[in-house]
Amino acid sequence: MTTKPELMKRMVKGPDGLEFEVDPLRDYYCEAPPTVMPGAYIQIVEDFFNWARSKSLWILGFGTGCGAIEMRPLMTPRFDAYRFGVAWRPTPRQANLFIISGYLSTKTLKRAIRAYEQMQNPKYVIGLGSCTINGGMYWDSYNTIKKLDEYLPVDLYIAGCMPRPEALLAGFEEMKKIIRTGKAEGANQYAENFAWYKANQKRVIHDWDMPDYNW
Amino acid sequence: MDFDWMKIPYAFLTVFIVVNYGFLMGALIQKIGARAGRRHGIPIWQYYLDVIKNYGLRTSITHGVMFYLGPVFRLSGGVGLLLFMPVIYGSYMFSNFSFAGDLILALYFVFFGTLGMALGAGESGHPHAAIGVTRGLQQVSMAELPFAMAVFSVALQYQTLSITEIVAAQQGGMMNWTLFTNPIAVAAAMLAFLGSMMRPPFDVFIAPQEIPIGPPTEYHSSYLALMQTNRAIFPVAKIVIYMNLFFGGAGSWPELFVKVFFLYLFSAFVGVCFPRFRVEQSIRFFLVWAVPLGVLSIMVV
Amino acid sequence: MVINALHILATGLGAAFLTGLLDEKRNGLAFMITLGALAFMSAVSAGWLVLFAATGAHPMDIQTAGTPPPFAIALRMGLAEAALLTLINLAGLFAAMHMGETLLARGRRAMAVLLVMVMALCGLVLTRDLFNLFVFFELIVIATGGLVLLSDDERAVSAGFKYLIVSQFISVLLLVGIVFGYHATGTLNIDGMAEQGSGAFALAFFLILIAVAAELKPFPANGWALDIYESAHPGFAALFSAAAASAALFAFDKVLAIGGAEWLPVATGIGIVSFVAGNLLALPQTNDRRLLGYSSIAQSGLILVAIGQQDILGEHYLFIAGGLLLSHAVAKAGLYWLSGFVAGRELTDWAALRQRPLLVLAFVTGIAMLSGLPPFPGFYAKWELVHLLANEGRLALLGWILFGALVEAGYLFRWFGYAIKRESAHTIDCPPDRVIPVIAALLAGWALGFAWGELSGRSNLLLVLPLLFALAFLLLEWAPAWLKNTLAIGGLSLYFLQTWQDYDPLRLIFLVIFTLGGAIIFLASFHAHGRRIGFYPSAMTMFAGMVLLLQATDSFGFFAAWELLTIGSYFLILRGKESEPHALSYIVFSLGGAFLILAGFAIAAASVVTLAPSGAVSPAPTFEIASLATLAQPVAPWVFLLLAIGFMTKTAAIGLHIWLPGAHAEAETDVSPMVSGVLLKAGLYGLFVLLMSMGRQSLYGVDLVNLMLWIGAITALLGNLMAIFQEDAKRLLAYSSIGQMGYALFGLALMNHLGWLMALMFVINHYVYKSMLFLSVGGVAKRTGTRAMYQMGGLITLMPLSFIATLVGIIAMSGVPPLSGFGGRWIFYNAIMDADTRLPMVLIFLSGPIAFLYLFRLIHTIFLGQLKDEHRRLKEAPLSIVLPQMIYVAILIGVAIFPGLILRRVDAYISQFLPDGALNWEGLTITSQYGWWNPVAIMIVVACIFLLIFGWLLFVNRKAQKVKQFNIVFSAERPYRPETTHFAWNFFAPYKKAMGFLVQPFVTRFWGAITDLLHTAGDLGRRLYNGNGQIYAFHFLIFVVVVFVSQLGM
Amino acid sequence: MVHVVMATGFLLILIGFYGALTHRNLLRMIVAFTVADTGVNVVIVSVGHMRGRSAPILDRAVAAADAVQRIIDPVPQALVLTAIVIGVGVTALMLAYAWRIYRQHRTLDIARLTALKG
Repeated sequence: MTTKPELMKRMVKGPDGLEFEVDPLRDYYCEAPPTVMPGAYIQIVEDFFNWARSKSLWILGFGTGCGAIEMRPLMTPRFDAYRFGVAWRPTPRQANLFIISGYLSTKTLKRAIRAYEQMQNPKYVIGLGSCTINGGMYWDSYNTIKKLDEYLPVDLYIAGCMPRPEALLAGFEEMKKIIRTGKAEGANQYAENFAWYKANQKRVIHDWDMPDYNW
Repeated sequence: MDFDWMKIPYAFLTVFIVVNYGFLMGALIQKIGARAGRRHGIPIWQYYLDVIKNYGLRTSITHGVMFYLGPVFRLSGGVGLLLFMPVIYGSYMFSNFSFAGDLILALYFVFFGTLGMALGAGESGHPHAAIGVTRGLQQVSMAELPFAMAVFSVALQYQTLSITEIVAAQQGGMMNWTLFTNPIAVAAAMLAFLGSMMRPPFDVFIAPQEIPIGPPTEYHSSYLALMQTNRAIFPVAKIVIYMNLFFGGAGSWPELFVKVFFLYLFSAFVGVCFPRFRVEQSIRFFLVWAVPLGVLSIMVV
Repeated sequence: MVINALHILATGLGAAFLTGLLDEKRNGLAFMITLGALAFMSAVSAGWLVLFAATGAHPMDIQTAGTPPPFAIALRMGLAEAALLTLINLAGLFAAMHMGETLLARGRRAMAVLLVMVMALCGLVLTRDLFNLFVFFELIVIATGGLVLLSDDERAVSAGFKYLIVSQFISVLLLVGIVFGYHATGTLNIDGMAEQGSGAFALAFFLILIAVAAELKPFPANGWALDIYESAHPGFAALFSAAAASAALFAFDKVLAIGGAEWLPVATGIGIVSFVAGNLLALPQTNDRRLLGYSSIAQSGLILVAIGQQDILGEHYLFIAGGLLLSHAVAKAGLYWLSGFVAGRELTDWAALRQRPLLVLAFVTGIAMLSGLPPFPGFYAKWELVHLLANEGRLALLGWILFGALVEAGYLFRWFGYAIKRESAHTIDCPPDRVIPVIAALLAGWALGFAWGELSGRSNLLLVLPLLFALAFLLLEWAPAWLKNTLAIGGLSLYFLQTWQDYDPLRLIFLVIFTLGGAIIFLASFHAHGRRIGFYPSAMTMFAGMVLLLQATDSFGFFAAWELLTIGSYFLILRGKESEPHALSYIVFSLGGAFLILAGFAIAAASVVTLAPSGAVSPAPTFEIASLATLAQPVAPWVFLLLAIGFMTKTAAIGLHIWLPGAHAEAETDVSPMVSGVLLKAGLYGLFVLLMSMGRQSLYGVDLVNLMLWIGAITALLGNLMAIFQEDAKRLLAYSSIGQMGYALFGLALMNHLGWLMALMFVINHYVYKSMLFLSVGGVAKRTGTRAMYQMGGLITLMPLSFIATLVGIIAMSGVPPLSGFGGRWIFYNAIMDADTRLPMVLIFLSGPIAFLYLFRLIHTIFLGQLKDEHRRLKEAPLSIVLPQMIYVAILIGVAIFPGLILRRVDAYISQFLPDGALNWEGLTITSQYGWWNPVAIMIVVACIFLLIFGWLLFVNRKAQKVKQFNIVFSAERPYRPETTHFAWNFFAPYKKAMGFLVQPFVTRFWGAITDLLHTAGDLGRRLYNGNGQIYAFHFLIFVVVVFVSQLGM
Repeated sequence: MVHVVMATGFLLILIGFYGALTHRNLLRMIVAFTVADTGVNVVIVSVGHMRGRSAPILDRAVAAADAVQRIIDPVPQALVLTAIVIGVGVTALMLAYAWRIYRQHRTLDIARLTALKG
């Protein structure tokens, strides 16, 4: 499947002289597929959690396209997104909102998928700018994806080219509403339709060199 | 002093008060820092929300047993540190488990959480976690030195290792505080304090982006929630040591709140004013500025 | 019953003639006659020896021609003569056996020459007539000239000629001296001349003396002898070194008697110069036989010193000189015979000996005898000699002797290291006629050791039970390792059970570590298969030394035990794969330290004697250790200094530490904990004893204890600092040991109650966690086949038990509550509250967190991080290695909870010496003057909090998905390979930038420079010997002139 | 007279030594040593000489009874005899060596026999 030498199966000789096979994809990576994670058993608890989730949006600090430039002003005194419980985290493990900021080249898509999968459920995706909706001005590019929704479950699009920071702030408020109503279940949607997503992803990413799900 | 069962609810009460205080004060300090950047900053209750959210995350991964236990060590370290100290001077209720040991116990228990956390981060297998840990350890090894000397100086000054007795000796007016009776030791200790507060200029071990926040890179969900809880308790507990040793201790919760707040603010002030040191730079900083002060403090006491 | 000594000479001469009469072809018969004659001569001498030894009879004069001197030649037979004759004849017999092949090939003439040689040597010893002495010398010259030619080495011919040239000069001087001596005294009888004194014919006597001295091959008039040693047949070289040198020494002693006391300094001077120079020149040698030659010269020099010091040796003279002489003769003969087995002439070629363990034993016996190690005669002799010298205040001479002995031990053990560790392509065949002489030397060596032990009037080391037990393993070498291991464990445990009541609490702690502690480590030795030859005798010798150290009440017992444990541990360390250079530096440093201790004891003994209330007249070269306390100024501080440095060599204090990292790191898996966890404590014990008995001392206003405090602190800091930069796990632990010993030294030097308690706590804790960590790391290294930490990683799931041991170990070691290391730290803080000096604490404060750095590195880079491909199928370390670790974990936790079980009694014991500041052990809380500590409460509180939080996490996080090693966030990329993802190498790079200036290898460079200097000196010295026989003759003449001038000067 | 002889003896010794130390040819060295040996023998004889006495041979010329007064000290004479014998032995041995060396190395130059050194 892969042609990357470091991921190919190989025979290794242990210090005691024992020879055995190492299959990096099997040995280095967890192979379990994602599962649908139901919310808390008691609805009121889940609502409480959703409320807290909506008030604490941690964005993955990963600028995937040109729209990333619009996120920086949000940290400045003029926009100060922190007021709204929005913060940036440097690691996907701790983030729960992934903003795909503009066009996504297929090369970046692979990284975006990896980062998305490494986030914890529930996790949200916002598509920023027209390019994430239909490819925008790159609608016929050989190198970018057109409809983000086919590859990752998008909760919200913020249209524009580029949308201004104010639009982003409005988008966050919109996102909060969605979360509070309990409709932001992109992660479960992704797990449910895992095969479909993967098929779409693999269609555009030709050098697929990772496990199907990056835990 | 000895154990009795009532200590257990009292201990829970102490932890409860400190956690809440820690969350609120942490956010307040954050807001003050934001004001320095002309922002409003986070809401005052933001930390509660973050913690609840993190507990509320539905999935989590584990890299292994030590990874799993790392945050447990971390929080146990913070809680233990708090409970091994007489938090409120003269109060039986909030002396907690200080019968188990004196100042030395507190000083060494600081490392309990650090060690566990370092091991947990190590098992994640993430190189950046290890890099962060080594940076932290290297910096702390030198930052601890002036503090240790200051502690020694204070212990010599009061001829005791009992925190209660040290606080008792500082009663009767501000001028009796170690801050004024042994200013050199306090100066050394406060420089060390900066080094242990994970704030600029001594925060290269959690440098975001370069080594995505260092040791906790892999931590998330409830692990992170535990660590956030510890972030509320541990600095307060540590500042309580400083407060008891150098600033006359606290006879009541409000006094404690105020003193801890201002001590915390000190590190925040320095933090917003200065850029970041590299590890060897901070080692040299402590070696050149803080250590001589510490040496001086044990020589003149 | 005993046969007239004259028959010895007659037999030799007669047999020589008889072989001459035989038919040319009947070599076999001639050889039988030779052997028979030599055996008969040996038997006669041995008979005399037994007679004298058993009855203590007076020497007996034998008159030839029925007339007393001066009209006829007189012979004398006494104890010394009998012993020497036995030695010479046996050496001759075995030399004949050894050279059997050559002799049979060369025919009866060669045998006749050999017989004449032995006969002449006997004559040299027996005769009391000066001219007769000359005749025998000349006979020896001629016989030597003949026997040299037996060699297969073509160069022997030129060597022989050089010898003849010099011997011509010697004989001219000797003859002229003799005839003028006769002219002045009217007699040729040595005793007759001695009665008249040499005053009347000083110049003539000088000529005689110098001629005889030249036969001893003194430096530098000895180039010819070295050539002979190098090129002659080893069988003959053995005879030349063992018998000829001994006889010449005896002759020198006889002649010296004529001159009387005023000539003694000449002997001493020649002797010490030869001893030191011979050893220095041997240092750069690579040819085995030449090296032995230099060593022979040095040894003769040492015996010459003893002869020259006979004015102060008194009744011990024979014991000392004889001990040195017999040790040298037997050892040298044995070694030369051994060299006959070795095909190559390089020192490294001796590696071939490894094929025959028995020969290795003979080799090591020889080396130990030459180095004066217990239980051989040289050890006893050196002890007495050094003490008598110290008693007379001849300290410079004492210093030179010890220096020379150290150099000698250096090159001998380097050689032994080659033999044990290098590879050799040659094979060894063992024809019985060549093995028998070696075995004879081996047995003679041990027998002499026994005899000297008996004669010493002190405890005979070969009768001491622990050592016997250790040596018994030599006889068990055929047995499988598991059996010996069981015996070893049983022995140690039994010893503990039998003796533990006899000790005070302090010693009891050391006893527990030395015996039971050793037994636990031995559990790990069950992993070894096969017979493990050499391991058990060495290990048990070390343990024997350690328990004897605890038993010892007098200085001799203490020192003997010290040497035993040093030797035993040296052999143990040498067993490691790459440990050859490290074992060498270990033994050199250890022996250096031991010599300092010896000197300290000797100097102390001299003063203790004068202070003795009983008014003891004769110097008693041993004293109760406790009476060190009675020493007064100005001796006391010097003794303190010598002993302290000696002990600190063992604890690897900074400056004396460079042997430790290699020695501990390269040792085998189960040896590392033995030498680190157990052996280092012997040094601490020494320091304990020293400080308990001597207390504070100051020298030129410097408080020595204070100095120790600084050394301890610096050691702690630098040891830890060096540890953090190690890539090799065992080296890291070794450096950590240096640091830990620094802590303990620091605690001792605090000289207060809690300081000592802390040191003791360190003794216990360091034993436990360092043994545990060494075993754990050793187990890992065994499985992974490497010690480089960056090549490991992620082993936690594969070797969980080792991980747990390491985890517990590092928690304990870093002093984090609730484990036992915290107790040490707590006591430390309380101890420094009482200390007078504050500055060194700064260093200790710093070294604590630094310890944290290397400990984290140890556990992280080995067990955490990324697992490597080739390690994916590793198994947990063998049960035998894991089991002791688990025992240690239990002990650590036990000690952590109930430190009082052990410390309480010691606390009370220390109060005898330092009453202030004892701890209060009421209830569960341990209280000091300043603070308190309740280990049980700490443990319970920590456990409760931990479990509570853990339970909570388990509840909220019960569904955690277990992932694998590459499931990490990697900036949206993925890791390339484990090797590139495991952060391990150069772990603390910034620290090196900031603090690296402190860990420059200054000390290594210093000692390296010293070694280079010695080598260069040796190398320059050996250029004197340019191979030209005429130059050698010049050397001789210059030697004569220099001695003459310096004699005039005196 | 005695002193002259003794001086001659010592001179011979010195000549012998000088010769042995300066000549590099083995045979010349051996000859030098025989000269030195002779010198020693002369010295010994001169030491034993007593003015006006005869050789220590008890025959008709000297009766055993008054020998003590009439003969010189016999011991040096005996020594000389022995010394001569030994000298001859050693010289013979040296010559044998010289021959062997020549056979092996084709040289008689002592300075070239330096295979063994240091």
